[in-house]
Amino acid sequence: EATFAVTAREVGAPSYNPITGTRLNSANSLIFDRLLLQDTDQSFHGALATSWEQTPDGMQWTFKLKPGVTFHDGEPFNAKTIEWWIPKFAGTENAYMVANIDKVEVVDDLTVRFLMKAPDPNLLFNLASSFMGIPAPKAYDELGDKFGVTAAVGTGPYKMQSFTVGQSTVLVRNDAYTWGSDLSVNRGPAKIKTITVREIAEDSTAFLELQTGGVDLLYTVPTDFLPRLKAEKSIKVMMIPGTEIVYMPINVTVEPFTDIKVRAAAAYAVNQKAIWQTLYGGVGAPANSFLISSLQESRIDPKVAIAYDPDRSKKLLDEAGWTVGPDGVRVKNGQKLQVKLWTSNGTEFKRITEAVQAQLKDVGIQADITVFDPSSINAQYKKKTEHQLAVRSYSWTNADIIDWFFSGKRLGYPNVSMLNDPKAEELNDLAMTKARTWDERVANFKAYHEYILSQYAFAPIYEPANIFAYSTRKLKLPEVVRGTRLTSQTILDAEVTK
Amino acid sequence: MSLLAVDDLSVSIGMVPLLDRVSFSLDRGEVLGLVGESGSGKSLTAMTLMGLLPLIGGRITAGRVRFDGIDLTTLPEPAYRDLRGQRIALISQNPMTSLDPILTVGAQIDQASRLHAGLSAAAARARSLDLMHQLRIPEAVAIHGQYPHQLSGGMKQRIVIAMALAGDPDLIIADEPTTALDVTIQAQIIQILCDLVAERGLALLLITHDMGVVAQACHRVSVLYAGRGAETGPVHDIFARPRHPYTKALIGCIPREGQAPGTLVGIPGMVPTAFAYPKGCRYHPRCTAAAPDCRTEVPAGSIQGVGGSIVFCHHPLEVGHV
Amino acid sequence: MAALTALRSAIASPRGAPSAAILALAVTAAIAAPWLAPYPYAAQNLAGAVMEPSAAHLLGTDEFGRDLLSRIIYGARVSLGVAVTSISLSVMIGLVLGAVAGYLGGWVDRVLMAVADVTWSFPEILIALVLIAILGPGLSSAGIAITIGYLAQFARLTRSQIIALKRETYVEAAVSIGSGHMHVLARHLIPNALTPVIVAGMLAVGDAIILEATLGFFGLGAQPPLPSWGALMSSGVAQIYLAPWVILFPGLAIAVTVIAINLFGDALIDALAIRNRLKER
Amino acid sequence: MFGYFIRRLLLLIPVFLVMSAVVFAIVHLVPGDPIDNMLQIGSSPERRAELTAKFGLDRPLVVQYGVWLDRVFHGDLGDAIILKQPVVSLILANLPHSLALGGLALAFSASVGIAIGALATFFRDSWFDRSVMTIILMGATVPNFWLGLLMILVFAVELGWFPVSGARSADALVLPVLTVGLGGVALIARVTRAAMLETARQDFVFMLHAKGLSKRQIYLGHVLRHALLPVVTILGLKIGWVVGGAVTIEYVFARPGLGSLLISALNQRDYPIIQGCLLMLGIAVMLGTLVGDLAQAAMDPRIRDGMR
Amino acid sequence: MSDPMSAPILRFDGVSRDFSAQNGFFGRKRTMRAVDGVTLDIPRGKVTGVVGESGCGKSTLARLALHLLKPSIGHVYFEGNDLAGLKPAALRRQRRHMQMVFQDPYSSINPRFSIRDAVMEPFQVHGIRHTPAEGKERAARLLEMAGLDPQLAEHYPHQLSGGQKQRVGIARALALEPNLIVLDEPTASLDVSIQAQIIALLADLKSRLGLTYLFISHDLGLVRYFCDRIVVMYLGAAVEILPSTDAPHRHPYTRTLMESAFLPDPERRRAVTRLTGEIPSAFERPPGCAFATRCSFASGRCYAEKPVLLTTGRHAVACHHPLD
Ligand SMILES: Nc1ncnc2c1ncn2[C@@H]1O[C@H](COP(=O)(O)OP(=O)(O)OP(=O)(O)O)[C@@H](O)[C@H]1O
Ligand SMILES: Nc1ncnc2c1ncn2[C@@H]1O[C@H](COP(=O)(O)OP(=O)(O)OP(=O)(O)O)[C@@H](O)[C@H]1O
Ligand SMILES: [Mg+2]
Ligand SMILES: [Mg+2]
Repeated sequence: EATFAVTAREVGAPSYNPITGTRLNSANSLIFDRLLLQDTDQSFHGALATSWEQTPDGMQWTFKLKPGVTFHDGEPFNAKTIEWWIPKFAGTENAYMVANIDKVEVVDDLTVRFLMKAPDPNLLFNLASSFMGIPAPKAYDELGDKFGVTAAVGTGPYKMQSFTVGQSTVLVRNDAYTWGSDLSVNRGPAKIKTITVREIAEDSTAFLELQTGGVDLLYTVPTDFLPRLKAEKSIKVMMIPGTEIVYMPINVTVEPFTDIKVRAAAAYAVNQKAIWQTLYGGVGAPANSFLISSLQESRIDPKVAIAYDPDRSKKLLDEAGWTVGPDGVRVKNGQKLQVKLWTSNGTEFKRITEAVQAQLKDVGIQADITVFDPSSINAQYKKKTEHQLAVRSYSWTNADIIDWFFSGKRLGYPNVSMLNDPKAEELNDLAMTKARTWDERVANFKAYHEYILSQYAFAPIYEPANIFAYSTRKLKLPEVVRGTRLTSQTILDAEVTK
Repeated sequence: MSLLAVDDLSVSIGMVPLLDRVSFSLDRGEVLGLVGESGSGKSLTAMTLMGLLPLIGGRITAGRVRFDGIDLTTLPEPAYRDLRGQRIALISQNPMTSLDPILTVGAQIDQASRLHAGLSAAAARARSLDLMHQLRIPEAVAIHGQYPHQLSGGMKQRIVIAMALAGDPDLIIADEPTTALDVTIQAQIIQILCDLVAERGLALLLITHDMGVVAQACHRVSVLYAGRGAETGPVHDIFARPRHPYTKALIGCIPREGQAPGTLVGIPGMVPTAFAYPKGCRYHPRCTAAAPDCRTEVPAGSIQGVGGSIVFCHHPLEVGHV
Repeated sequence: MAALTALRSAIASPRGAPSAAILALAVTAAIAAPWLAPYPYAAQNLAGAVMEPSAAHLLGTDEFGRDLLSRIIYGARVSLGVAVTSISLSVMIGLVLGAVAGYLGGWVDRVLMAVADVTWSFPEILIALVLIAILGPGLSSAGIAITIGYLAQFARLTRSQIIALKRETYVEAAVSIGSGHMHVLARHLIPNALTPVIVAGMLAVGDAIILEATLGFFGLGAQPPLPSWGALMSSGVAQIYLAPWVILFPGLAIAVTVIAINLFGDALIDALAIRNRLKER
Repeated sequence: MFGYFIRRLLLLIPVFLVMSAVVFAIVHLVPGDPIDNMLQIGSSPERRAELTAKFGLDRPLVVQYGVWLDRVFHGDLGDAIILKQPVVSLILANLPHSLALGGLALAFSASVGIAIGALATFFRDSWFDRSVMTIILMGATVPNFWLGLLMILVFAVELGWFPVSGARSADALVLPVLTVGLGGVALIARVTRAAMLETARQDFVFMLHAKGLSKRQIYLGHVLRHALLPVVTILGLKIGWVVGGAVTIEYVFARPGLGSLLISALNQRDYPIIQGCLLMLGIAVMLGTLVGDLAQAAMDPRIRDGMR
Repeated sequence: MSDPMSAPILRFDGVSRDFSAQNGFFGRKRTMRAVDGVTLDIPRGKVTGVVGESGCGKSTLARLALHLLKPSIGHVYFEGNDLAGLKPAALRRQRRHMQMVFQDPYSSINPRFSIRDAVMEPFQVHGIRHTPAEGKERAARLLEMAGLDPQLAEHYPHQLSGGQKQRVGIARALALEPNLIVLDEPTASLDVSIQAQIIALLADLKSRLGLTYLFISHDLGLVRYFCDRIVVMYLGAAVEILPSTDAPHRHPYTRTLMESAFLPDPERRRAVTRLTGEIPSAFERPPGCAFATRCSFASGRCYAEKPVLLTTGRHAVACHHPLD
């Protein structure tokens, strides 16, 4: 009897199929359980796994599974499930997550062993990702393509009753659920009987719904509405550290950004603090590197951090031979310093982009904005030649995202910066494949991260906070939210107050 | 006392005076022709008599209209509405457009008798069929159920006449009832109207611009020129001895049987428009006999000849001038 | 000539006078924007963001601290500019297509009108959305989408005018004295078909302003920092509760202008006495 | 009437063919490969080829059209590429919402519009006429997303009479219907008024006055009936507008419907859905004009006889 | 008829014209014959009148005469040339010699043209250039010829009365000095006093310029006054050709027409010959005589067999039972 709402980017996720899906919304975690969960401090906690261990060479992982777990359709969850599950990723978009697992061995009914192709320090992180929700094998094989659309069967605290894409998902409590993780007080079953998760594309509509009680919980709150919501007595706003970075990739292969000085100038022109303070009212944090601040790899040498420095920016431009023209735009050899600045539609993007545009203008770079819808922008990137600057964002809680966006293997898209130099590739290889331990991996990634920063392949802009809000008239949530996001472990403890 | 007496009627639309002191009278059993060229105010007279001036933003500025002892100039609208269709009926110029195109013609005749005689649906229908028979409409029952566009022009005009007769009126105003029709049909319709006057003792105000129709159908005739009366009198008198130069010229404009080639000349000049009526006698710019007083003085009516014609001219033509 | 008299009497009419004044104001704003606007339209001042209307900023500032009045004045230039240019184009192309279809008749007419009927029967916003998906967002795409969206309307209107005019005696008279097709089309048909099409075009400018605003709402119209009324409203939506003036004033600008266009168009239609000719079918 | 009906029905065939060809063609002009969208995260050329073949995107356009049309006639609009459901079922799931919103908005526009138009004509040139006609004009001259937001602010937030958005209860329909409908009210009222004024000028109406009917009898019994002829046509045409043109309103009110389905499909380049939606809208428009024409024919004998 | 100059200027040779009406795309296609097998010579220098009821095909005949419509069957010869055989350019040149004055003066001048533009248009079309002064002069002379004040040249049609506009139409028709003028009810929409003026003007021009007229009218009185020969049409066909205005009519329809006309003389009132029956539809033309349904002399033969136009002397009549 509660209504939640997801907004903006979460709207329109086409299915609840964690294996093949590339977009999953927040309700996903209520239907499917994962082997592991990650807490706010990035530590791992067992969910469907009770314990795990790794051989010292990193070539074998053994997981003990929770007993007595059943899927919504009554089928048992056991080691066989995992044996069936992992190979299902082959050929899907998410295959890379388990790419290093060579084979799955069933040790006993509740013990399973992964035989690795190569050590993967990131395995636990991957297994805690939302794409690692485990679907019921029988239903999955029966439904085929329709799994996650017409029905979604998992072991989670809620069963999917109905799903209308782009509109709403109705979830009913799984009364058999008793296997909650240690991140929740209540281990199951959940306290709220039915949850309707609505998808509301227009931010202000979503905000007004929360305000008028049409919606009891908003998964993401646009910062615009924060002051207003905070003033509302019956609404509680909660913030957890963000998982997102907004940044400006710079195409290093296109004039004038082939000149590192111009790249640096563009990067130093961005006033992260002003954007953070004015556009976001001081919520979240200004970003000075490519990674979210909760990651160890983000603690880089302050010298390579990129922070607003207009004087340095102007000086660099002067040095590069770009002199200030009559209209304030810089000129070199009769050529104006006029560049393309791409962005996706969506209020937030456009706003940041407009602010960046004005800041670039201040140092003498004229940037012309083009707004694309998300799918055509990728098609444009793939042409590899036209784009110069863009405003983009990603949401990820692992340093391997640097590989995703800067590896020479993925030029155009997702390597929008088109960075492809030997040193970077070398560092990439070290970070991605050569580390055997977590600490080693951290060190390697940090080096890789610092190098990318030093190349000015992008400019960091802003690190949003994860904000959600709920109506205290209707709901009671734990004071402290565990986990990286608002997921099932918190909802298990949530209750309807009246 | 005549059934209809129009005395010095003046009518304006907005600020424009269109009719100026028009007078005529009409008795039961009589056909009065109202002739004049386009724009002379014939239809406006009809509209005034029907009490429909307000529809076009017009009003009576002077004069009196008496119908069967009732002063129509001061009659309130509800009372006028009772009169309309029931005692005074209108047959309009264009049968093609005077019927509601999406109702059967029968229903439209029925509507009139239900409205005025308070008949039931069945009785109204019977009466309509009866009227249609009287007007010699073949296959009346079938035609009763047809729509206007399915009928010929002559047939539609007969339906309009039936509609006019449905209220059993005393006075019928027929505004150019045959202009839109072919000659052979025109003859029939005029014949039907004249027969009605003879059989029922109706009064018929026959508005036309066709002197041939006047000659063949009317007892008396009133000639209008540019919103004013020119001459009124018995039809034989007017044709044989026109006193007004305009009447004479008008008659001269119609080619007669065996008229010698080259003898038809028309009236020089143009019919004046309401916005630029000349001073004095409105005909004087075209008149061959115009004298100085014609340019300044509005001629008053004078009774001329044995038939009692009234002529509005300073210099009426001598009798026997033809 | 007659059109000028009609224009004058439309301006003098009770509905025409105030609406003509408003339109004159909007057009002046569009033309003289650089001189009228108190601030540059793109000058950001993040410190002075989202300020209520005050003496310094008569209509307040937006989320970047830009002066709203200046942006609305420049927005008139963009919104009216796009609407007027694209509708003019649409009128011109529609005129040619409609004239060809109406004059030639036969299968050319059937094919052209079948296509026109199909596009005509889809809401312009959908046509525009589909076209922008093809062309990519931006002011010129929005313009092309508007041009194409309204094309069918003018083609149909022109065609019906031409077909009606073909029956006019003076056209037959022109043929009877030995005129060729081009002469008949250029001297008799098109000039006489023009008035209603232009008036319909003028009314469509109002619709086009709204269409552009709606595209702007979806972020598909003018690209920042260029202000169009639609783009202004689109960014104002987020502020609707905190800073209602950011969306209220551009909305009013649109509403008032479009109402004025409609009222003036009405007055013009009456003055030209072409209400019947504007009806189709 | 029956003959007319059959003829009118046959007329739909070429219209449908042209419409479906246009719909099919438009969709294939859209850049941005749907396959690219499915391959967001690094994948092999083989997989790409496999998907292309699966959706038949590699065959010549004409063949694709033929195959598509044939399937359309069998009630199969294909499976959505991204949403992985039969397009027919997606459309069927959304259609009721579109029909409810469109139908009610149309009914609202028609009833209120005709009533206002008729009253304005009856009291022509009075203050009522002028003020009401100007006020409702605003309904059509304000961008409807703006109107929708204002409606939410006033009636949902301030007054709390209706839910802000969604489609879960009947009362959630009220504000969207009003928003879509208000634009129509202005249109219908203006058409009604213009048509009535024009009818009132016709000879036969003059004859009705001469027959002795009262103004009310004339306006309600005859003039309005005639004025309904163009109104009915417009209403028929508007079915397309309200069913598909409510995109913005569906977006603002977070409602399901063909419009929002189409928008999301456009964003994701989901060809089959785009085609299906446009086709549905085209068919709705065709049926709308058909119904409008039939209603006209029922009301006007001249049309039945092919005289107009 | 032997003198080459007296060869007819215009010849209709078995000319028919069909119109097809279709209701919509899939509607029934119905063909109607508006002009039905007309064979007729228009002698040079004479006025040939055509009378008949509304819709009997008079205007269609006029358009066929000038090749504004193509005959469905048969040929129209102007000065001996088959108009259908001419190339478009040649036909346009030929049009200089044959002109038309239309029924409705109100719509026969382009409202955007000044009167001068209207009367000078024929020159423009035929590429005859004038200096502005010459043009002015020429227009003035044409207007004068049509009995109009040359100062009207600067005016626009809406500033003129119907009679004046009709004179402009005549001036335009005269511009290229044609030999043949087709007059399609040129006075039907004018007042009698103006009608008489126009007829007088036409008569004057004819005698001065030696024109040939094809004069179409529904007004029998006028035709009898103005014309040398009268062609009576009924339902698309010429049913009688009277060689002179006082020739005795022999077709029952012609008689009905004569008797239906109202004489402008109250002393000679007469009863109307009442026609019964309906005019048959041109879509469903009866096999026999088209007038049979309304004719009091009709026999079985009239319904079955179509009478042909038989010429006796210069009088022709198409009737199985001609009157004497
Ligand atoms: N509704 C109107 N508003 C203004 N003037 C009008 C109106 N109706 C008629 N008139 C003017 O009144 C004068 C008389 O018109 P009316 O219709 O009575 O003429 P008529 O004699 O019937 O002419 P016709 O033979 O053409 O029918 C004309 O000058 C006409 O222009
Ligand atoms: N362009 C056309 N298309 C179809 N039918 C036509 C066309 N022109 C004329 N007709 C039909 O041909 C028939 C003869 O028409 P036409 O105009 O020649 O008659 P008319 O004798 O001139 O009549 P009126 O006296 O009314 O002018 C009519 O039934 C008419 O409807
Ligand atoms: Mg009249
Ligand atoms: Mg004719």
